[in-house]
Amino acid sequence: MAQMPYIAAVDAGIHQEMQRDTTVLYFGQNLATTENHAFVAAYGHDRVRVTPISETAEIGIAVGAALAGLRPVVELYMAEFMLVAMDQVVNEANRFRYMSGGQVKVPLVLKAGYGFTAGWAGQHTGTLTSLFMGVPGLKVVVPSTPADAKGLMATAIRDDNPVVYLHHYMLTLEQGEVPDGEHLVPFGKAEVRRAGGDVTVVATGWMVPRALAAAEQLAKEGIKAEVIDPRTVAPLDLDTIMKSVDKTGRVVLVDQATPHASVANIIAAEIAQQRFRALKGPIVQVTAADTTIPYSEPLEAYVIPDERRIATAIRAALK
Amino acid sequence: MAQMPYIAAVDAGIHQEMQRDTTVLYFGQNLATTENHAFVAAYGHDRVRVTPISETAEIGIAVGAALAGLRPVVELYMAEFMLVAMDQVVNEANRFRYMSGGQVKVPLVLKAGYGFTAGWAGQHTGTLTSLFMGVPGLKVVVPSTPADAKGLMATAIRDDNPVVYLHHYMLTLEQGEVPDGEHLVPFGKAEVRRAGGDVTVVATGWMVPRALAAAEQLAKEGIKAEVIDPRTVAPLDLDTIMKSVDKTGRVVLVDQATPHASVANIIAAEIAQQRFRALKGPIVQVTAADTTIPYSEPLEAYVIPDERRIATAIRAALK
Amino acid sequence: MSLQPPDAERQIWIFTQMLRIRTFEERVKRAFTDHPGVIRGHTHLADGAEASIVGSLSHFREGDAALATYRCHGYPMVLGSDPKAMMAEIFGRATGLCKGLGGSMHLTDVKRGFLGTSGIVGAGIPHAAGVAWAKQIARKGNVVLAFFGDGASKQGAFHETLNIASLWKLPLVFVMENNGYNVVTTSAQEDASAAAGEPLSVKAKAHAMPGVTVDGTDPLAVYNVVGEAIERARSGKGPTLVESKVYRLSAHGNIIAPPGVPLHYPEHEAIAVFGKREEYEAALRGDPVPRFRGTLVQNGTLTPVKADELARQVATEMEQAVGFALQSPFPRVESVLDYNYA
Amino acid sequence: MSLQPPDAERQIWIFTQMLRIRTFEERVKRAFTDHPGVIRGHTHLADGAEASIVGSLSHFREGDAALATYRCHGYPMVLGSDPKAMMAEIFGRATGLCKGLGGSMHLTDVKRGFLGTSGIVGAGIPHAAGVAWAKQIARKGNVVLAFFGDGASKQGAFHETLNIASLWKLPLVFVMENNGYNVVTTSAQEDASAAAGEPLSVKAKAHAMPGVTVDGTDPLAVYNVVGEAIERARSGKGPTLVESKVYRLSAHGNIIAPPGVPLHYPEHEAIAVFGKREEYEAALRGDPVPRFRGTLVQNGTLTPVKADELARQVATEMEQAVGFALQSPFPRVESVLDYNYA
Ligand SMILES: Cc1ncc(C[n+]2csc(CCOP(=O)(O)OP(=O)(O)O)c2C)c(N)n1
Ligand SMILES: Cc1ncc(C[n+]2csc(CCOP(=O)(O)OP(=O)(O)O)c2C)c(N)n1
Ligand SMILES: [Mg+2]
Ligand SMILES: [Mg+2]
Repeated sequence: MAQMPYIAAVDAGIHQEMQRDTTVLYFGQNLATTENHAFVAAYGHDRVRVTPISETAEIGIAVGAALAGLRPVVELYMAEFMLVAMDQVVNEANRFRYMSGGQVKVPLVLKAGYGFTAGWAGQHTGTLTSLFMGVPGLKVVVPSTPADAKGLMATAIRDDNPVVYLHHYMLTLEQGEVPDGEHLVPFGKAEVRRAGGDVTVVATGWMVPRALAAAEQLAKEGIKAEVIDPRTVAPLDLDTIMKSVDKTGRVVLVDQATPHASVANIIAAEIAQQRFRALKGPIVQVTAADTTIPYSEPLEAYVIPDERRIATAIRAALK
Repeated sequence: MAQMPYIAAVDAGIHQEMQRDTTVLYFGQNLATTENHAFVAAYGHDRVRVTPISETAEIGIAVGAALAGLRPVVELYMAEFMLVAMDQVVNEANRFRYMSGGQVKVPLVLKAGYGFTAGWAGQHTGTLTSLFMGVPGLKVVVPSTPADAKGLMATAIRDDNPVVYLHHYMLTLEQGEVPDGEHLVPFGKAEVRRAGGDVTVVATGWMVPRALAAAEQLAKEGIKAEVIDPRTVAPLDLDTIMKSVDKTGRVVLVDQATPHASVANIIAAEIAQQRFRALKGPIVQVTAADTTIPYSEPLEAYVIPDERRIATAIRAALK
Repeated sequence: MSLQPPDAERQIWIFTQMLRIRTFEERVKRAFTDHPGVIRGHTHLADGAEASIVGSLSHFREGDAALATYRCHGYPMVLGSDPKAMMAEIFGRATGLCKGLGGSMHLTDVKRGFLGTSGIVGAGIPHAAGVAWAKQIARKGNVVLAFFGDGASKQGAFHETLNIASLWKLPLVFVMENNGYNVVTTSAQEDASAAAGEPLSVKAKAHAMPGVTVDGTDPLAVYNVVGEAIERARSGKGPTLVESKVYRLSAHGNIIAPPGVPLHYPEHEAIAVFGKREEYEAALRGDPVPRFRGTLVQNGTLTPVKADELARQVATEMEQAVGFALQSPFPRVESVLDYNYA
Repeated sequence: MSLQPPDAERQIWIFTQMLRIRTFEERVKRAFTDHPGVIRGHTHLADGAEASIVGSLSHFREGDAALATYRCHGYPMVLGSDPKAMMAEIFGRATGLCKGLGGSMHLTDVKRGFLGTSGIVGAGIPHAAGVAWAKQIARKGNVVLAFFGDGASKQGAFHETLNIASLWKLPLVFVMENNGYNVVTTSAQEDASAAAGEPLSVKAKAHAMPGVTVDGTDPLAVYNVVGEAIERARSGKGPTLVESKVYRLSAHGNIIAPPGVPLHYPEHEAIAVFGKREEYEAALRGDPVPRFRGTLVQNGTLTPVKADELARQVATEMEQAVGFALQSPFPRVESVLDYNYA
């Protein structure tokens, strides 16, 4: 075990796989521009390259390299930058295997940060997870701890399908214990971050620490909240969520996205269809306000779910 | 009132607005290539132009024209073609008003067909509605009848915000009564296509006639299904849906999209949060199978919700 | 530098492949009337581009790869795919090249180096560059051919990819089949270079890449120009943009209509939309298939007798392809979820 | 054809605007240390590009429009926006140009013809073409200036827009501010033309459009070249691509870090990443602001006394802008939902 920041753990996951598998490529903008760049020094320019600002070509090239048997990891920095190349993400990478009747596989990883609500204003701060979720052929990963950041990256690279790997910018420097050596975190296995029998709270990314803080606070009021972090939303571990709902009958879903573009809606819908009988009350959601993210600090803070709003929602869910 | 096919009604809506407002532009690929093209003949090349296959520029140009006070309507043909320009749709057109502190407005219409499950295989058949829904600043329209096709197009053109206008390819030639002369259908007003007190069925686009057929069939079994067509999903008329749920306590949501990328999830989540007490049973969903659309006819038919599956779901919801 | 022209045997092979593509697609087209409803969705024919396709693929080696668009029947045919499996795919059968999941627009035959197509204009171009990256670092002298249309050069993906391919000296040849139309839009109506009377190969200048224009109806001219580009790519000198000028002899595709309306091929847009019948008929007179037959017969490479025999053989082959496809079963509906994930 | 050079008064105006941009941005940069936390997110400075910005906008008329990128402080300043409102926007205050909703990357001042910016590279280029379409059909001889960086020319939107603008002869001038870097990537590392030693203006050749390269550190050279392009556009002859060569004198932007870490400006990438201190210092020696001051003093257009007085006035103006911004209130949180929809 080593202490390291979340962002270093992401790199550690890429290094782990690049060392063991020479077919893994890592490329994107503004990396590998000098010979002493860590990845260039370790793996060379055959496998590590800087690209122009050409996301459509970058991701399209990853699709082609994958078709040819390689395992590309594309550095995209911010999830929004995938929007200029969205067709490659949700209508190419994920389609080729199916349309070819299983002749090809397209193992690639699209690495992008999201949710940078730190003064980046309207175009660089989105929580776009639900855009990629539910797209057949695609997998979507949202690590919330350094350990998962490493383990999910490694699993994403070994996966034979296109994976959108979304790291949360607000967690960039969060420290955590990360297993040394080979570390893999399975897809489709949620983590119960805190056990509790009164209410089921589901959160991803940066909302996990905020939900845990709210649960901590409520514990003082005798409320036992169970906080679940799905870790991957496609595949989504509904079993763990449903088991918790069976136990608590109360649900609060926390999501940094806007109300009608959230993963929370999908989880709520699954619960409302599969566990109606177990529910003792409404499925409560805590999401961002329905707005483009404002630049000004107090407004931005007002828009995003915080410990107080989450705690209030949990109390409401228990009424 | 005149009988006309759905697709002609869409054009009628554009003509209605281009005649009354000279700031309305209509452009896109493969139109206006001859002088006798109906729109060229009527409005000339200042306002009607053919574009290259450049969706990013096409939609970006629409944004700019709108910033400059015009009202562009972009012909995009298929919703998937917006994916190569997704940033312009969900991160430009919809952001400029907010980021400028209200200095500008961006009135434009992105016209695209969807859901063409008629042998178009994996890349041209998607039901992408939920990709555009829930994006602050954007409105999303899904007409299911010729009358609405005309009236919603006219309203979309008059709206001062970017509107994604999604017409359903499978409805292209459906005939219907369309009001002559000026016809406008308000946004955010759902239509109750069939009244009934036993179960609330919500469907959009091509799923509306299929849901109505299922309701018809169930009527013979004495089941009274209320079929609601939201017509616009952003804004979404939750009042009409909730009123119906208060009455029936039973809900079936029909959606041509895949399970975790549907509008149905969003409606289900709203009901589960707002109307838990009114619900008598699980919120049942009927969606497409979780797959890229296959080319082969029997497989394609198997994937898409049909009358039989909808009827079965309604019976289940009443258990 | 100019290549050795192909020897007589190879020229006959080229002609045979052109004939096979043409005959296969005539059967595809006929199926719309002979067997209504058997072909669904949107089907695009390569008639008029056969010389360009075969001339380009004549240089294909083990380990090379080709990628194309929805207009994709010609390439796998030349690379050795079984017409039976191709027709079965277009008919949506379990015996199809892609098990009936892809259809006419998405023929794929990985074993033969045809890695697939995108139905989204321009989207396949970067895919080819990605494959070329793999070939480059494998250092086996393999190349990749990227086939696409003139209209595709107006999609950002085209320029983004040319820049990277040139910068990285990828072993890649961009073959733009310029048939003068993007559906019902002429190049001059959508392309600034064309409007200015310039060839579309000029676009290579924006990316420090050689750009060449060739008569795509002459298989030997294409053989030579694409052959040189391939040599250049194999030897590590980087990519070339080849503009191959062809004329589409059918409409862009069959009519677009929802089920219930029988699908068919309308007249070519030059006539149906622009009323330029002479333009179309001139193209017909220059039809590359009979023209190359004439050349080969004239210079004695092929006797009329042998040519007719070839035609009969090919006709039988394609007749059998149709029969096979019609008799083949549809896939089991239970298989519908297979292949979304590996 | 070559334009009349600007008269003495106009040259002094040009110098004054250059000085105002520089001084304003020095205050923005200082705010990171003087007032930690007051500026959030990502801020990009135009230092080094002032001559290009002012030279280009010198020809701006009533009804003309300009659009730019996240690196947008210079343009509205020249067009008449109040530095107080600009600084207040960058500080996120209710009195800001955009009510604190946009911040440094999205300055917009519609009344002055500055229609806004996109923070997505290349995305603003087609916006400018859309505005140009509106100007074209209004037939008032107005033009649009689209400002963007060298790296943006690798985004498909750039080529898609150049093609349409050329085809439609839009009244548009594309001003590419080539500062040699896309963040930490040099042009030669990402651009095939640059790698081949060609100017980036060569990209215009792909779109039958004139392409010109100009020394963007010389305001009079830019005045002339952009002026001619604007004349061409006003007279209906169509767009021009102007590559204006500048050097960014600060790092790409302040460091990127989550809250808690104090933001600051690192050293320029030439030094911090490539260790090319001499490259950077040569650029500093060519700093356009003192250089143009020198020229004007030397040729007697400006006396040193007047120049110093100007500097003092501008310093005071910007000092007041900072004071105003600091004293301004934040927007009311209740206003957060305003302006999503009109
Ligand atoms: C991004 C995108 N936009 C539009 C379309 C619709 N479309 C399909 S084929 C085609 C014409 C392409 O023309 P060209 O590239 O010249 O190829 P051709 O069909 O002539 O061989 C168009 C516009 C598409 N498939 N993808
Ligand atoms: C589509 C997209 N990809 C990546 C980025 C991240 N990014 C912001 S600025 C920038 C560099 C742009 O370089 P250039 O166009 O030369 O402009 P400069 O900053 O040098 O003025 C990059 C890569 C972005 N904003 N948008
Ligand atoms: Mg064409
Ligand atoms: Mg730059």
